[in-house]
Amino acid sequence: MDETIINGINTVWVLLGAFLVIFMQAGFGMLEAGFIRAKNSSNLIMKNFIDFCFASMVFFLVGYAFMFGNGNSIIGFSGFLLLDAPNQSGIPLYAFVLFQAAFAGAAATIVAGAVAERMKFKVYLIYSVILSAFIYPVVGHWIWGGGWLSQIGFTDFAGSTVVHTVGGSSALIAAYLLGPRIGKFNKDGSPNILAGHNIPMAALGTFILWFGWFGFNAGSTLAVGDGELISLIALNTCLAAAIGGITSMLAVWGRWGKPDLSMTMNGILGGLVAITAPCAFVSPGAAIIIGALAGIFVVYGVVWVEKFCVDDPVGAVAVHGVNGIWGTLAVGIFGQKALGLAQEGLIFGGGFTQLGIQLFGVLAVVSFCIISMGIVFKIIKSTVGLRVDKMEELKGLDIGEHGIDSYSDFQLFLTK
Amino acid sequence: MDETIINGINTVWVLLGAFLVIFMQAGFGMLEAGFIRAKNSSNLIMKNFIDFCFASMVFFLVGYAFMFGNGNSIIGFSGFLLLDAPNQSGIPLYAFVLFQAAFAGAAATIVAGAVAERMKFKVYLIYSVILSAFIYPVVGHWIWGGGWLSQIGFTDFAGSTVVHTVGGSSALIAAYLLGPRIGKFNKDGSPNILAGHNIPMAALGTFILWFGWFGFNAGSTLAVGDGELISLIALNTCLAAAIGGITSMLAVWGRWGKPDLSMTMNGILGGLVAITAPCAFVSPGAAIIIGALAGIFVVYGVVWVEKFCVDDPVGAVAVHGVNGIWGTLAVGIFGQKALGLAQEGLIFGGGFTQLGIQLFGVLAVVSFCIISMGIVFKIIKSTVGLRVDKMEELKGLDIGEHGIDSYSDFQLFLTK
Amino acid sequence: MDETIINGINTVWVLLGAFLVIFMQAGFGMLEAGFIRAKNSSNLIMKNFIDFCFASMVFFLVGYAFMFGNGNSIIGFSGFLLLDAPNQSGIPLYAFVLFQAAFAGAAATIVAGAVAERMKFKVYLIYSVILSAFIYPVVGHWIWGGGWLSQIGFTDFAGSTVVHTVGGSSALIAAYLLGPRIGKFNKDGSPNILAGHNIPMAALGTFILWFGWFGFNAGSTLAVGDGELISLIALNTCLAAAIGGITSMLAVWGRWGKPDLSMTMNGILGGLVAITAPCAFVSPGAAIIIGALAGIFVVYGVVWVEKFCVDDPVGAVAVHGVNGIWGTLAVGIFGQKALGLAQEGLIFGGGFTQLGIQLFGVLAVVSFCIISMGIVFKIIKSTVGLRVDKMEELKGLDIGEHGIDSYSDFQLFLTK
Amino acid sequence: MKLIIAYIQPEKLTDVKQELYAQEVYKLSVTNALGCGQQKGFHKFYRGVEEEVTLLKKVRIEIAVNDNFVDRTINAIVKGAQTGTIGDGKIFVLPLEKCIRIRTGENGNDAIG
Amino acid sequence: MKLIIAYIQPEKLTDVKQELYAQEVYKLSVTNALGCGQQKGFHKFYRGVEEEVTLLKKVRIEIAVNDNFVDRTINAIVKGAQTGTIGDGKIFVLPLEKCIRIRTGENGNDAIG
Amino acid sequence: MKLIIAYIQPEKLTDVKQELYAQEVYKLSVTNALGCGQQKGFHKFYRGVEEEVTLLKKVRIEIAVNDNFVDRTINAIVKGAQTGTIGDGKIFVLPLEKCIRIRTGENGNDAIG
Ligand SMILES: Nc1ncnc2c1ncn2[C@@H]1O[C@H](COP(=O)(O)OP(=O)(O)O)[C@@H](O)[C@H]1O
Ligand SMILES: Nc1ncnc2c1ncn2[C@@H]1O[C@H](COP(=O)(O)OP(=O)(O)O)[C@@H](O)[C@H]1O
Ligand SMILES: Nc1ncnc2c1ncn2[C@@H]1O[C@H](COP(=O)(O)OP(=O)(O)O)[C@@H](O)[C@H]1O
Repeated sequence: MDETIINGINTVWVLLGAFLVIFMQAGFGMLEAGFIRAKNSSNLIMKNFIDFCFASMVFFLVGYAFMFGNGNSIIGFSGFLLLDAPNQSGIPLYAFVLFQAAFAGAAATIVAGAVAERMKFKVYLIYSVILSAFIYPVVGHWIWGGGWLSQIGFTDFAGSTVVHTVGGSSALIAAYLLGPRIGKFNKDGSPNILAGHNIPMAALGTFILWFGWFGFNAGSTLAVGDGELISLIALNTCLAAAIGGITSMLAVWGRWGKPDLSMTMNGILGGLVAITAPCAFVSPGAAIIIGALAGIFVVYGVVWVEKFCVDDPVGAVAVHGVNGIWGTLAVGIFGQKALGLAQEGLIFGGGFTQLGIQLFGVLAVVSFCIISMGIVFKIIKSTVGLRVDKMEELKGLDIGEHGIDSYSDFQLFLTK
Repeated sequence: MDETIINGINTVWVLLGAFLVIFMQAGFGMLEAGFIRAKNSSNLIMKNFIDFCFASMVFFLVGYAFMFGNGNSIIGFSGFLLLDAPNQSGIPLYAFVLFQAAFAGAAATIVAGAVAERMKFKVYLIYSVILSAFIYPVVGHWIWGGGWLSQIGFTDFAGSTVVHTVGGSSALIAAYLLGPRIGKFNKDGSPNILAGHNIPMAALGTFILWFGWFGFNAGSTLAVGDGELISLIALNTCLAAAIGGITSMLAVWGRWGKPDLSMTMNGILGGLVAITAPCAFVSPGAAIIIGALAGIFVVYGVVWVEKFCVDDPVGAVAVHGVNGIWGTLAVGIFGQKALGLAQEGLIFGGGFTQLGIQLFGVLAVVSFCIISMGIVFKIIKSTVGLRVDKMEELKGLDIGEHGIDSYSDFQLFLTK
Repeated sequence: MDETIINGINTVWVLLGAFLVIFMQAGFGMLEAGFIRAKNSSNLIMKNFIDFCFASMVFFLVGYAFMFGNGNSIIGFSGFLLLDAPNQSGIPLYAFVLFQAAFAGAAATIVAGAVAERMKFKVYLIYSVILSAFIYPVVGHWIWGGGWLSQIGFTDFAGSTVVHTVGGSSALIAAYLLGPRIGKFNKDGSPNILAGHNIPMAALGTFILWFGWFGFNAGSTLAVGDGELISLIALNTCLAAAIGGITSMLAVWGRWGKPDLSMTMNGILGGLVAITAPCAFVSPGAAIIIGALAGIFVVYGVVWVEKFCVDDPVGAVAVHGVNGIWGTLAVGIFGQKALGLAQEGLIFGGGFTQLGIQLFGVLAVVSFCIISMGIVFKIIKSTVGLRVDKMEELKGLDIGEHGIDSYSDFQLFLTK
Repeated sequence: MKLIIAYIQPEKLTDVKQELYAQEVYKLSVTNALGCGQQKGFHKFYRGVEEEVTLLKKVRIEIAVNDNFVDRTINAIVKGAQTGTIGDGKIFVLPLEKCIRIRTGENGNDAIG
Repeated sequence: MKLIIAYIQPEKLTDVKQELYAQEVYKLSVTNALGCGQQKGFHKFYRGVEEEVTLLKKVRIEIAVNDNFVDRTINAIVKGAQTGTIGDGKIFVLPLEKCIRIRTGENGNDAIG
Repeated sequence: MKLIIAYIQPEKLTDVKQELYAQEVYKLSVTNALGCGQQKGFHKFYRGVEEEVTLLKKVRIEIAVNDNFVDRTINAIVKGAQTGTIGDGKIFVLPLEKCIRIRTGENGNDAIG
């Protein structure tokens, strides 16, 4: 009887987590749409819906098999369509699949913001299917499916690397190959403001992401136990987000004289990304330090990306890429054996072992994503073409790709 | 002790479901308001709030008694105000009432979209109280309260018929009797575009509905058990939604040359409606087929409704009516005895028995709703009148009915 | 084993509650931003984010220690940074801290709406840190931390006093000292309309708050038990909200001839605030009466506040202040011994004892907040200054304080 | 050449455009406007406060025409916009000295059409 | 007849309307505008980028009047809109050849009011 | 004095402003407009219905200038807005009788700049 009850509770917990992570799609959609111009916002949201639709389909069909199937240390290869799919999660297969499919969708959708306002919709479909059917599950297999990175002791509790670094580095290469939006950079390389059209909507997205992230991190335990671990994770998640918002606000305030709301929201998200890998292995105090630095990294990350004339309208690279890496490394710095990590982190006297593994692992993942997605985009570029034409970009992708404006009754004033 | 714990868990699960279903009101509100013109959006949301306010009040006062009270096979008749109310749900009465009241609210609110932009607010109040106090509980009694449909083996797990077909067919008759919005159809019967004013808001609504639907379907087990069944339901729900979005996008893309976001969202919702009845009785593979067809039905349903010059601004008939019926039938086609259905479905060799019962039952419900709501609306029409006057319709119901614009600081450009 | 399981379930429940309460920040943000003018909406949301960021940080650092630490009957004084923090909640410390920090954030954010559109951002930061680090925890200590009010039998189940009256009375003194927005009152003291710029967004906020309130109230049990109590609380919460919406709509309709959506939403929230204290001690019937009166109090409260030329753009004083008091008193009127209250309420023959204690307690809290926050604001006023300058107020605080418009692509028409 | 400015009821824009097309006037520019005139305003209600609104939603049309087109343009606008109720709007005719087509630099009567 | 166009600060619209009413000028049309002149712009900040904004929010008023109303109309606008600080705005007066009331087809001086 | 009205493509506003500045024309007013001319419209699709859109987004510029500035202003606008494709826009020149600076009450040629 007890076992049934425990299975029941654990399933409730993971399903709650899955629902929350799926709801994060709304968060990504609102955040990213709010940060771009009105004329492209339906296009962004369409991508958002459809990448999750495809992600959950292909994860069911093949992704789970690549990620958690029996295979070698590079890739899994059993359990397609979930037929005889292995399941070591301790919870019902279908609950686990749903939870994992939600993660795959999150990784795919991160890129949407970075390529916003100029990528062809068709291209987005192709790339996003490839990412969620193949790239993400392969990296997932390495780290969570018993693959080579997990074998050398690489640890990523809830996905700073698996989800966010994958998303963030794919976003970087995509934005780079795609080129900046018309009008983003002047001839001398200095950036212009292409302001987000609906900051309150972006704010709502950020709140939804914060809310959903509790499911993302605390759900990743896959078990409730006596409640201690999930409590720690939930508190760490909240504190890292909160301090990330504070430090990013202060950084932007100090540097440019005004507390920028959009950066503050990015800082909150940066804190959340950074705490994702270490959330189970660190104390609340460490979570605060991790989040505080994340908030600062976001601000400078955003500026730094623009230095290279890479145009990332929503800050996906800084939030998910930079802080995905930072969070992964933080495991090796602040992680504690007492909390279940294999080695003590750097500041607890464990030396550089874990940190080295973390660094090596995350670099491997970054390289894999940049190379494989780079090849994918290069092929698409020389066949279908990546960008909509100039006229369409000026008029907006909502009309161009989908036939209708996002805000039909409103007078928009669009001079760029 | 074990029993207390199990009761506790089950209550947590059903309450979580109830919270999510109540939150779906926000989804309906945002979706429907986003799909209509700015000048009527507060009116729509007001209906949305107030129908749920009334639904939960009247369900508490009389609806529960009609639905779950002891009575005959047509209607229940004990437990008014929940005094000595019978409760066979296995969970605390109050949790069950809240969950069911949330369902009643959903049924009522479905109609709001179909009658948007022209129905008098007072009329909406009257109709919605009648629907949630009487029509819905009666149908509910037939199917879930031990009434005649349940006695002949009609099966609707989470409400494709009870909630969505009731809502959808009431929407149809209401929209028909009300007549189209000014400017919707040309003299030759061809439709014009009266575009939704805030597609991102509608998208948010769709995401919220998707999120809430997990509570709607998986909560309907009323028990957690070992977690297997709720996992199956949750996964089925997600897959049907995802594929519904994909097929509707493809259908609209193929037919009109552009992937329309509003139709894609309707397709997702169509998939959700269709999987609602069969979610517990079918495999994920079947859920995909059910959702895939639902997505296509939505697209053609929307066009088909307009063929008759019935003006349904948000597609409520196609989404909830057509796919409520489809989902109900799907139980008889794809249902499995192994998953607890009384008979095998058609494709599992059970023949047409279950399918026949399903068809009969859903037609009975459609007829009941169309006739009873038809009478209600006819009476209102010849007394209070259904529509606002032409000037008010042109100026917008926000000002006309409630005294204030939805978007006071924005320049709107309203030429229709 | 059983105990582990029960701890696990209880933790799941409280964490779910905490997530929902944290999500309420989004509700407050959308509601308040929607009720003010477009030119100040990012400023409001920024306050919303940052007060919660600070609230969770300072609650972790010192607030918990003041509130639940060992100390005297006025203030706690152990467990700073949660080091050796006492925990009598029966659930893991970190879960309890998160839940309580979310409450502290709610109290702080209530004020944001009342001081909207004119208070300096810096001032808001200072005040909000003081409120969540000190004022709120002290009151919390009195009532929930074993302090003097709890010793005399004052009872506030989920925070009508601790959260809402604290927030509402701080809002009152803040709005009073700050003075009205330019253009709000004519020379003769009669008010003008400064209409909310995005009522659908405010509606979304209200729905989110309603959703989150289930966590607020039902989560406050800190335990699931056999599910009966949490079911009662959830149903009471829903009914009070629903009837609050109905009565406020009717009141405003009867008085001014149109059913005002913004007042209806305030009525729903008023119902929620009022049921917060008594939710566990009253029957659903009583919840309906409490909510019904709350809806009416909100309408007259809003008008009454304006009589004194106090400008509260979102109705925070009427919703949280007036109904926080009303809810607190309602415990003494409708509370039942059978449901765990120390004394029967007035209508159950318990006489005026409990009611008297409630009245005394809530007045003590109001006085404490008004005096202490009054001093805080007075000091700030005479040093930093409370208000932005006139030009900035006219142009909007979004540009003035944060550097960017909320709705860059939209044509706004701002003549006041 | 003349510049014709007309204020009409927003919902009449489609009709006016059709009448103009029927008269072979294909070029026009439109802006969103608010107008106040004989037409009665209405009352707003919000949170217990009532206010009169006198500026009503209008659409402003601007058409540059050659002199021989002035009358048919005016007639077309009147035909499309007239309902006979207060608030139908006004037409103003201004002298236009020059007209240049940006694309070609063309000037005068040719540039107008 | 003249057509008077005025650009004013948005927050002055109510005052200007009141002054016009006091002078018995009841009819006017308003559009949303942006203006750039001597008034200094301001700086926007967004995600680490700074930009100067020179187009500021203004309100554009258009009033058709008979010749004998020109001066009082101008004076009323000046009275309502003047603060003495840069950015107060401009008034332009154009010759108006014709004025037609759409509702009645009335023409000329009668149609204006 | 003349009042110059120009309709241009929205994305050309920045260029036009730059050219005007280069010609020392610093003052101008801008409104949002929709225009219909030779430029082909496009098709909207929504929920299975297709519709032609003929009113396209334009920006309307209004500049009051002294007579000796008319040509350079026109040239600057043409230079900034011309792409050679249909839809580039039009410039209209109207006689301007009076110009008043609200701030100072100044009148005529001085008030314009
Ligand atoms: N003298 C005027 N100057 C500017 N605009 C005017 C003038 N007269 C009328 N209008 C515009 O025409 C609209 C309709 O005028 P109104 O007096 O309400 O109706 P009618 O012309 O039918 O009597 C007004 O709302 C305003 O926009
Ligand atoms: N020559 C002009 N042409 C068009 N609009 C003008 C002209 N001069 C001024 N304006 C309008 O008047 C507004 C105020 O002018 P500005 O030069 O800033 O102030 P002031 O007139 O007090 O010196 C401008 O923002 C612009 O909209
Ligand atoms: N006669 C006219 N009256 C008013 N506006 C006009 C007129 N002709 C052109 N316009 C404006 O100029 C814009 C461009 O004109 P269009 O005919 O499309 O291009 P082109 O001038 O290059 O042939 C139109 O969209 C409209 O706003």
